[in-house]
Amino acid sequence: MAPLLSVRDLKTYFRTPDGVVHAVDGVSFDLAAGERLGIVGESGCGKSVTALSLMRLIPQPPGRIVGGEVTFDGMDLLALDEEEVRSVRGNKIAMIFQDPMTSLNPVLTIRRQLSEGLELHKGMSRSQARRHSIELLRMVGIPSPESRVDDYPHQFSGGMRQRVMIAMALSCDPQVLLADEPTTALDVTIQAQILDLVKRLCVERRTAVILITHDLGVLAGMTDRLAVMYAGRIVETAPTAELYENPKHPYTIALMKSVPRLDEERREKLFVIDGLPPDLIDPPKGCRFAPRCFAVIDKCWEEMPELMRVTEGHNAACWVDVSKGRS
Amino acid sequence: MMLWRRFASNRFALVCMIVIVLGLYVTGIFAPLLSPYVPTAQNLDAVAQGPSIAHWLGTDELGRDLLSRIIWGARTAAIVSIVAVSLSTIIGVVLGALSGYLGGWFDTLIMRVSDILFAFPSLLFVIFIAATVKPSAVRFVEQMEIAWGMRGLARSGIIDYFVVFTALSVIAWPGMARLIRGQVLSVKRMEYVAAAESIGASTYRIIFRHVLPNCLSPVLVAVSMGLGGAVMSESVLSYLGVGIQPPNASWGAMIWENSGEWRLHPHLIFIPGAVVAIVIFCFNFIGDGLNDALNPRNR
Amino acid sequence: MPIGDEILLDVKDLKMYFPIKSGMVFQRKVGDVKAVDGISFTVKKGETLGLVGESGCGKSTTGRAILQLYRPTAGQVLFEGENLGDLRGNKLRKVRRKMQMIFQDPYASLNPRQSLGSIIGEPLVIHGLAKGKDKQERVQELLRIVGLNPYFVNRYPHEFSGGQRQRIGIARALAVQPSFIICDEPISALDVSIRAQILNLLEDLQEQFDLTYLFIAHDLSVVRHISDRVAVMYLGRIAELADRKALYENPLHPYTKALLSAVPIPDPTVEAKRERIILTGDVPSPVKPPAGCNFHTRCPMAIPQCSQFVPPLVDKGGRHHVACIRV
Amino acid sequence: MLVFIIRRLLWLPLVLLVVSFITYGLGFYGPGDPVEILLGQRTNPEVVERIRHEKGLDRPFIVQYGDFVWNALQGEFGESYKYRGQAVNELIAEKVWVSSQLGFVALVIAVVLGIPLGLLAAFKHGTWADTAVVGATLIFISVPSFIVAPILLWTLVSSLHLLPSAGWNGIFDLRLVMPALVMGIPPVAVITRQTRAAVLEVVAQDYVRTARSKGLYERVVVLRHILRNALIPVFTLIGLSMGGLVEGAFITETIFGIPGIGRLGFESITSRDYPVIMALTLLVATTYVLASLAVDIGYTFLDPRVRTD
Repeated sequence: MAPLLSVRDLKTYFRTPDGVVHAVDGVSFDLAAGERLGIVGESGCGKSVTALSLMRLIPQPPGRIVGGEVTFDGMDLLALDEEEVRSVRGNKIAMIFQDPMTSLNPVLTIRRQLSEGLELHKGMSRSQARRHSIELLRMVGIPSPESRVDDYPHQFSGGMRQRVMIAMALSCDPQVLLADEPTTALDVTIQAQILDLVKRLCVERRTAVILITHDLGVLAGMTDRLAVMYAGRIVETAPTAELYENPKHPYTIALMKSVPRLDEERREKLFVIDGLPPDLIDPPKGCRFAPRCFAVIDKCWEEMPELMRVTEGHNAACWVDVSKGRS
Repeated sequence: MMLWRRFASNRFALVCMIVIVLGLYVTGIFAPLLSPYVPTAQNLDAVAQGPSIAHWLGTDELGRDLLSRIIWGARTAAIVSIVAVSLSTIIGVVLGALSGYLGGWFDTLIMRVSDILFAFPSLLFVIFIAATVKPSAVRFVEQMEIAWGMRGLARSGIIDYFVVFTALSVIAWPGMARLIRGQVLSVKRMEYVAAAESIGASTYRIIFRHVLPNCLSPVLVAVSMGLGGAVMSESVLSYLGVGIQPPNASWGAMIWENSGEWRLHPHLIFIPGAVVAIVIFCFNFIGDGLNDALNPRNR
Repeated sequence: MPIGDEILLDVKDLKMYFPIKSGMVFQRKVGDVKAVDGISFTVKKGETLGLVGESGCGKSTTGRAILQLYRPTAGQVLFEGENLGDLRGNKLRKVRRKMQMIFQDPYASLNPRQSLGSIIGEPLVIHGLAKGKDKQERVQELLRIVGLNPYFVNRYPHEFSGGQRQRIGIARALAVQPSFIICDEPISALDVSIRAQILNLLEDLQEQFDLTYLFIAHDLSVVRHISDRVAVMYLGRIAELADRKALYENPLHPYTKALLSAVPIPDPTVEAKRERIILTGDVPSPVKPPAGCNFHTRCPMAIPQCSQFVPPLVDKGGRHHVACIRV
Repeated sequence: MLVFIIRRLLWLPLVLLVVSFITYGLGFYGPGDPVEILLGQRTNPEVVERIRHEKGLDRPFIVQYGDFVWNALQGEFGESYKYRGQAVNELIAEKVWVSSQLGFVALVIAVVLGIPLGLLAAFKHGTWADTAVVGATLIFISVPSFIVAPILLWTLVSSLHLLPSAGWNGIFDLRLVMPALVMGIPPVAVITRQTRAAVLEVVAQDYVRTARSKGLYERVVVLRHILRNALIPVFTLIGLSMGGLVEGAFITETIFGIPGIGRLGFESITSRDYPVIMALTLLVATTYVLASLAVDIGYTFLDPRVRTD
């Protein structure tokens, strides 16, 4: 079954006064219809840039998509002209962002901002769009939507605004939802509400989801498959249970062990990854995690490892066969 | 300092800085040495001539050498700008910092006073001050002359300068006070101020080591713009005959005297005019340059 | 970690109200933000008390009120038996030497105009502990202790990463050899791998210098890892206070239960089996908190009496305190 | 909302009182005896004394000030010293109309040129167009109006003979063009710079990215999302630049000989014509306070965040 979305060797660079930053440097993955893929990594690893590149929302200048191919619905999104991309954006692929406080236009009513997508992509009239907007607000669990639809964003709490964002994204029934750190700015009880809502809606509507976050806990309960990103590249990808159970790449292993778990009595010391992420202006020749890796060998400095098969659907980009034990 | 490196990278702003420092302040200080003629010397057989070897920039309708008058005008502009801006900055910084840091009734008082001063049409008010403060200043100077026997003080025109300083700084300090107050309010909320408090720093130390140093960057921009503004206001005042009186040279007064000449001898207006414009342009450009250098966004 | 019985900090019914003023010329008070609404707890020497709760619950305000950075509206703060409320000027400054604070935002807690040497050296100067050569050595020693190269003494904060800045903040707090440190969300602004470094550092320092911590955070997994006892706060009051093991394995207060169930666990198999308590609605505003128990508007077990009077913090045995009449 | 307006309006009399007190005080304790100016230096002291008494100028300061305020409340501003026999009110009434026409045209020029230039510079950020506009506005700000005037006179009048050189008769006369330009140029620069800064700041906001992620046409993103937010600070600035226009009128009307309140103001000061000075100062202060009130009220319509909390 051909994947709904397949990304091949995506490269997005940013020109800065100090040089060209290789933010996304050859990222490839597939997304099946209705599948929930998680992308995890620390800040600066390029996970948000990847999502923005798919949506062609990279600000030019300073950014530019320099290479790669993104096939969706038989089209290469990177090759489409502005007009064609616009018919996909918000209509077939939608996106929600991290900070609900600044992601809504403060001077427009919620109705207006919800109806924009409906009127444009679905050709609805103003009154139709208004009725549909009220349904959308009810769908995402906003109390008394009829009266609140004409309110302004600053009259909603952070959690409520994120629900509006979700309603806005799902308004045109997209096939893919990109969620860039959707709950990082929210409190944990509100986060639970939002994650539960997103999961329920996307399962009901068979919407494929790419969930981007640094929080390994959130991904555990929300995703079918995971991709771990480090310094602009995917270093490991596997079904979620397999990745937590049997991580292969040293970075994934270290990441999993440096995070305290709620259900765990105090361990002696948290596992620490020393050093800092690499400078992406002229990335090192070999594996980019080599300087911080506990299992590094000479080959790691020479040659950048590609994703290699570990088991069915589980690939890792590492020369060393690091079993969980030997760390 | 890092700030200087980033400011200097903007070459054109550096050029403006050199023009100002050399063109205005250095010429101003060494005016007597630099000016070829005594600015007030009238040479009646060379009236309103264009630029010539004898008079590089020509002469005005009384035969006075234009170049010398401009050089002496630079002295006026230099003194007025420095004194007026430093006066308004000092008052503004002190009042602004206190009202920002202390808040409460003091803050409300300062803000309401500055509101009222803002409500005044500044030019009208400045002219009004100049017109009223001056005579009482003259009387005061005369008494001083009698008391201490300093002849000629009244005629030396220092009163004009004094009047212009007071007028300009009275309308300028509220702007500076508000700027500083805004800065102090935002810096006061930063965590490193709370950190300073938690390590036991005294209020004095917090204000002068932590709060003010981080408020001064926008002040630098305001000062440079203020200097330009002061030069412009001084020339306006002198133009309207209320500022620096002849025989002291002032660019504004020069333009006023020749204002009728735009048809016959345009150079009498355009040369001093161009000088004023260039000086103010340089100040504003330096202000812009400083603003970009300090602006965190493009750090 | 040997925890003695000697009580270092005793907070008695602490209240912190912030007046809301309005009016152009005459500032009239029109209401109060009840950030901290009467909390009491004690911290023993060498112990780490975790103070956890969602944003707006008043945990940071509590920390600052204890250090008298804000003058408490009511209640007492006894440090080593001395009531800090009575101290003014120099006397307060003397005591400040023993109590220090580590801040949340690494980018805002260091004065950008000060070099490292003066940031860390300043406390020594203020309390006259060292001058000249001796001060220089002490600063370099402190840099070494927090894992930074002493050579950085003349550098400025903007040249360092978030994690490194947090270490500078810690070195500054250690300069005056305090016995008690309030850590106000010290790691929430940091990346996952860097967090582990700072948490380990804090634990090592506690052993090395026999420190007592009040650890304020919103991340319950981190709090479980580092604290000996944990207090859960909701809307300015303590809902539950107990030993770490008791609170996490046998939570009594309905809010604590909901909070713990909302925190995602980085293990898909465990996540799949967990049954979530999803709280409805949003956190009420601290300006007009609900009457009686301030959680009753969202509490699944609320009964009419809950809104009549404020439930006291009662010891249910084994120093497991809870403020709920239904438990 | 109404309470907000009333509270601000209460503020107006207080400002006027203080402003008038300061001006009256400066005038009273200032130099030059108005009567002397009225009758010229040579008149003998007795005559001067008699007129001073007649006009009640020998009464203590407070009484005179109280008398002034009482009359002012009834719209009575006394008689001009300079234009003997003419009531200040009439004098000002006819001239206010001239100045407001000139001021309005200057404001229109400022807005019509300022905003598009600002938008051009912002949307072409980083290109030569942006640098050119910024450079030009910097020059506009730096050249004082009494230098711009001769430049325009020299080019438009003496070289190109396009426009008459001075005088005034109504808003549709070519004489208006030059003074309006001289008055309009400085605000153009200020509005351009503010528009550019506001747009650049809004373009970087998250909600613009959200708008684009919905697949909206770029012009919709610009009009509905960027401009709606960016023009709020610009509107505030336009309101406040009314004050600047009064100052511009001052010099421009004197240079071009336009019978407006600017020129009247200048003349009244040089000739110590206190009743006129007092009336003018109050008039300008009132327009300034009303302008900033209008801006605040307008603000609540433009920015919903202000209206509801």
